[in-house]
Amino acid sequence: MSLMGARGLALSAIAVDYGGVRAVRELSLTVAPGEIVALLGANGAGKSSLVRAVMGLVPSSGRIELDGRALQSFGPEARARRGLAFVPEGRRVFGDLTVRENLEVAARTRTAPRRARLDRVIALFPALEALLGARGWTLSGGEQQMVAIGRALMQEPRVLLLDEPSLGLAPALAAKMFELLGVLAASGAAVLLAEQNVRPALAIATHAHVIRRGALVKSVPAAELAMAGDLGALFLG
Amino acid sequence: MDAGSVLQLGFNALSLGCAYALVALGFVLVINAVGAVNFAHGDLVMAGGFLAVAAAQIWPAPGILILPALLVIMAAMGVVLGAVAYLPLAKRPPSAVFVSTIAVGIMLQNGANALFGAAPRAGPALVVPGHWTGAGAAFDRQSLAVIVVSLILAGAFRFVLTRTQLGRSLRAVAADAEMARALGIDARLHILGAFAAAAALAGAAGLLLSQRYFVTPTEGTGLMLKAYIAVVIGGWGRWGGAVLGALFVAAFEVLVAAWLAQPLAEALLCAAVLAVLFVRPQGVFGETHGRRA
Amino acid sequence: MRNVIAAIVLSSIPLALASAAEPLRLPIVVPITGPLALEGASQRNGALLAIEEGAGGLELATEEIDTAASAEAALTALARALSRPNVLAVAATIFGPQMLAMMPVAEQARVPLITVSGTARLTELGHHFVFRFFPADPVVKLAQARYVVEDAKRSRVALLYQTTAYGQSGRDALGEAFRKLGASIVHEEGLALGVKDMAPALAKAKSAGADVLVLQLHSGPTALAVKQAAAMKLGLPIVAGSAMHQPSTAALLEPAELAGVCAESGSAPATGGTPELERFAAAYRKRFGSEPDGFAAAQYDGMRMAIAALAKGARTPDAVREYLAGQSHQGAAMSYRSDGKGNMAHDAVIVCYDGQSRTPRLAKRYANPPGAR
Amino acid sequence: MTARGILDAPPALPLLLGAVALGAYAAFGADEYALRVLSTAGTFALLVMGYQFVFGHLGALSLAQGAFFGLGAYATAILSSRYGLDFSVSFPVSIAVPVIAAAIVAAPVLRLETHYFALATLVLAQGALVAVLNWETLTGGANGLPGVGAVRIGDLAVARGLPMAAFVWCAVGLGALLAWRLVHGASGMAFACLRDRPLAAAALGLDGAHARHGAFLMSAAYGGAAGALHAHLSGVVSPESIEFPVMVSCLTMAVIGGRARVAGAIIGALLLAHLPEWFRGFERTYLIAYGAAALAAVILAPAGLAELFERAWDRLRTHHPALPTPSRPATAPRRAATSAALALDKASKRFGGVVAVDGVTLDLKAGEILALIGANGSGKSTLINLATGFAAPDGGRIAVDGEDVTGDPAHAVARRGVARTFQATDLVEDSSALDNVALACAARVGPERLTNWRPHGRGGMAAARAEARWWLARFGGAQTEGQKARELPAGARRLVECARAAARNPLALVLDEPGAGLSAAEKTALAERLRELARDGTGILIADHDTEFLFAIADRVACLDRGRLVALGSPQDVRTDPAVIAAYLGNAP
Repeated sequence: MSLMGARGLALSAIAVDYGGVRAVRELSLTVAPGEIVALLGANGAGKSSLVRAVMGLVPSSGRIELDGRALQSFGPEARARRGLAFVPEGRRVFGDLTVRENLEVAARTRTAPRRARLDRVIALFPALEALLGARGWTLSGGEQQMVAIGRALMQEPRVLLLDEPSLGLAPALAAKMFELLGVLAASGAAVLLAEQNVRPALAIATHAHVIRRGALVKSVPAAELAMAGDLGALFLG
Repeated sequence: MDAGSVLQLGFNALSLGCAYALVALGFVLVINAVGAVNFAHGDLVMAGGFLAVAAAQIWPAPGILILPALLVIMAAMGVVLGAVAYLPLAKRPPSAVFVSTIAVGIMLQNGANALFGAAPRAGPALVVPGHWTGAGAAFDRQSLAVIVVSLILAGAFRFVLTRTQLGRSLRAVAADAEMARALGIDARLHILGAFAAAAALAGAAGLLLSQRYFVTPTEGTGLMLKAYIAVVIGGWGRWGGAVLGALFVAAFEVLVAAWLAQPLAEALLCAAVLAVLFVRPQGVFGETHGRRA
Repeated sequence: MRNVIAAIVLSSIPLALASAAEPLRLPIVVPITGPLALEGASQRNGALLAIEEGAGGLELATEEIDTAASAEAALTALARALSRPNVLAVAATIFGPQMLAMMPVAEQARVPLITVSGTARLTELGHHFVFRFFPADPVVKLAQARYVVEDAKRSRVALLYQTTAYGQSGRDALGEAFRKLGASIVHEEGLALGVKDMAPALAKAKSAGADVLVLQLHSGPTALAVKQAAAMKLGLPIVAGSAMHQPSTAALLEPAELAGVCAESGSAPATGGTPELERFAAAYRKRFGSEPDGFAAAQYDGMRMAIAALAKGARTPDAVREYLAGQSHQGAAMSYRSDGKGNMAHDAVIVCYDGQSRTPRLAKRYANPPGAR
Repeated sequence: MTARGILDAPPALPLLLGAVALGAYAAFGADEYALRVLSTAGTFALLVMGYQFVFGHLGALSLAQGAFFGLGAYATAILSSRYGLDFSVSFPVSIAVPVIAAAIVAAPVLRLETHYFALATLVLAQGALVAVLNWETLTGGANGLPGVGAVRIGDLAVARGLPMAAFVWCAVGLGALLAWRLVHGASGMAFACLRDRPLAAAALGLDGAHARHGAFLMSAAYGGAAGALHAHLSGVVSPESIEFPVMVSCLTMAVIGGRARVAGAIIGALLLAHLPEWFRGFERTYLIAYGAAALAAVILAPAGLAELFERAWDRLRTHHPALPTPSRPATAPRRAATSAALALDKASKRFGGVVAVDGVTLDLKAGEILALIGANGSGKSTLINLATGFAAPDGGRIAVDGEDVTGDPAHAVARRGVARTFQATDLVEDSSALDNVALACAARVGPERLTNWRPHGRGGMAAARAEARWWLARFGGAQTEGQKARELPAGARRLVECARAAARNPLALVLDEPGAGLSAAEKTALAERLRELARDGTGILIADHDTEFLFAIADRVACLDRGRLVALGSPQDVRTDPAVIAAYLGNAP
């Protein structure tokens, strides 16, 4: 399969091994700019491993391309500089840094654009404005999630990778977060969303891939999956 | 003892404590960056002192003018230290780094002995000698300069850490190196940067201490122990705590020694540290959140 | 790892070759690293100079072996020295506890130790192979105390000593001397080697009403105390221990800060005084590019006396011992003769700084002071 | 023992060869100087062996070992030079003094962790130094105490040189034998588990605080013994014997030789005592070379030279020792006296403002399989931690077999008959799969025995291994039993952990995501094993994301949503419960 020239993120035959066990088995998918692709599946299915492999945080085989350029030989810092941003499971906000610093540290750019980006993030998450001086570890789970997403946005990424972003969020907050992802995609970012909170994810996604035991079991337009009656069966068996 | 003497001693303690604070800041910087104790840190202070002595021989200028060059040379030493004694052992338990830095400390100490000899040496005066008197005490210009330079360096250190992208990146690497890499930060480079900055601070402290208190090849271990105590009292990994801890150690060394007797002050410092550990194991000022063991 | 093995192989080669030729060996077993390296380096230089001057065509050999800081390391160093053939005498450490450890071993091997250690006890334990060429603590400390009481006319003493072997031994001898002379010690305080600020101790000395400050500190701390006393305008005369007479100590201070400071020593080669001493000082400066101190001179004299024994035909350590125990020797610093216990030096000097230069003048010589034996 | 038998005992042959080589060198190749260095190395070997108990086996960075050494040295010096006492008196006292000192400070100091523990021990050591320097009437102050004679036992005096070297190394040999007997076999496994996997150790009923206490005292005893020999070797004991450099040497030797191997202590001490001597040829710069060599050693062999040699030896040996024949456990499975093996009554736990578990009442009946489901973050793991003593509830009670265990530490709860696995498998990575399970077999009968610092025979471990093979085979891990845990794939690790928990014959078995990483076939086999265990009377509480797997084996299913129990009933009922589906699929926006 030739991926050359494809815009956005293209993964081809990605496999992740942990000491002989395949967490991800030869998985291929693409995320075009402006698209939200949902990666669904129970915990342990391999969603997280795939997202981490794309970011370069776990070793993998296969091809990872961004706008047709291969990324797999780069370390995570180089991938980040080429336009990938990552919202990890558990948020991993820097506890010792203030909210402002958590955001600013992600913008590897000059001061003036950094300030502009910060303003844009605040505009998206007005709640953060009052918290700018607070240390990361004092934040609640929802606030941390806003910081983690805001931090990724500070990179002005071309591809946004999210690992369980709704985890531990109150429903109203999760809904807002999903809504925001839609706005981001509309502005041209390619979004790959690993999520076990199925319904809201499907509500905003363009495409959905269901993973079980590291392999794709279903790849369909999101709307199609959302209509399917056997949604519960996919997870509860 | 009259009020003048007490004022005098307080001034001395402040000056000494400020220099110790620079030592402790460098020590805590490496702890935060890599989660391991740098046993060679005291020897870096000593090396800074001898470098100042050597520099003053080549170019007999006030210490304040030598300081910038010294900071650069010491930073380079820090990079070498990090590359040799830390990076190969980055994935090992911290005890391996203890031993590798102990080995580097032995080399520094004996290198200084071979190059400069065992005699104590006096570093260059920071500023033109002299002092002001008032309220029954003599305020030595050197000591004042030590306080001012320490405050400037500690302030610059704080500014870099909190107000610059470099400092934020450094702290991000210290808190979660993997996440920092995912943000595009080169973690290895920043770790080496932390070693460089720590060595530069140590070197500055060495210069400040060398004029008033002289420098000998064997004094590194004692300084390292003082920094260790300061950092634990202040709360492992806390910048501000390290500074306060250093002032506390100096206060014991000067004020309690004046009140009682020097050996008793030393024993009491031990007792005070133990009391702090038992009553508040996270240090007087608490520990930073999310430290790495 | 390979380097380590290579180093082992390389370092064992000289060992193997050494047995081929048999020069007369005078190893130097002194601390050249660690906290006593300053004094040890003086010893080494003095001994080296003596050995390099030779013995009229005799082939002499030496080796520097570091005793570092502990008794254990000193014993290992001595064992290494004694593992070579033809060792006739050993230039031995200034550090008292190391000497105490080495003496029984030297006694067993029947090799004389030539030292400049002041620790009184060395020559009181009935060992026959220890020869001390620096006046023992009871001699120099008595001189120091007499100078305080008789010349400076002071009677209220503040005594600061280091909590090291040097400091505590000297404090004991000083305490006894002052008691004998009828002076009272109004303040006494031990200071650890790492202490940076002397102001607390000085302030207490002053508030205790002392009229003289007596120091028994190592080089750096002595300079610190003198410097801070000057800065505080303490206004007390200072009579310091031998560390103050070392040129490297004076080098740490401005001449003005040294005004009114005196120190004891066995000799003060930098000051000179006798042609022999000046000749030694000139040779030392030429060889090492630095100023000699009394330890260097004493160690030099000790080694010269041993070499004199060799020149007179001594070829066994026992013969050298007999010469050291029985003969007298005119050295650079003074003339030496054993008191029967191995104490060779009986003169002490007091030098004082005038505030103009870093070279002190000779203030007083106590030749064979009574009560020393 | 046959030649083959000697080869089978891994360390025996190289150690024997090493001892013979050392003896031959001492007797024929060494002069007085070499014998001195050898003797010094011997005292340090003892010191490091002691240090390994606390630093190596339990992973606590003590900086007091140098002080123990100094205390032992001073005790010997005072007794033998002041009072002329015999070695048979001074030696035991020299061991007792540091042990008593350690016992006094142990209670507060051992509560501290990592660098706080390190600093506390360092400060205590500094305090001891200050005392030694200033209590001159007892210690002679900085001048120390001279005149410590040769070792004298009755009329027998041990002369300098070869006799003393032989004496020191006999002590090293005895110390090594004792250390080996204390930390080999099941106890060694227990210490490794306490050090590397403290949570797993607590789940096995091992008491970490007790073990650390014993290790601290043992390290003091060895330190005192080493100090006593040092005093006799030096003849003088001065403050240098208690100063920080002793500690630094000890730490360096332990890291370079190997932290937890008796041979490592000996290799480290021999190497670092000889290194400076080899470089003496460099004269004034020899210690720079020494520092460089030490740096090279720690970089090239960061796990220690002993392990490097051990690996080389393993590669040389072509055949591997035969494993014991599997044997069924002799003990019958435990039976709960009451109907509820494990019971939670209105248990709650909050973290900061978040209620992780909110008033959950749940019984695990003997012989039942109870499945726990819920989305990520719903409180499953916290509930499991409450049930097993790994977290104390803020409200409510926890009971095991009718007995209240609320607030008890995890190891105490485990000893009551609760076993568990962990979401992230928690195995001792450097031990084989078999030994991981064998530890559980050995810990089943009296876990306190493993950490009481008494020598144990070989038999215990052999029987434990035999039984462990049976358990491991039962859980489908027969072919991986010889592999180190860290080499195992994720699925195999799960099975080893399940086998380890089951091998404790618990009343209640609590499994946290045992199915993650298993293939379908493996899961089927696991389900079969769990049913067997339940038939034997064990109550099983199991949480997993694979609901298919759970619904197939569970008698009852409990569903958590944001800390609350939202459903409890038969698999059929729960599967169709709207609250459950809502919890799983997320609330529609």
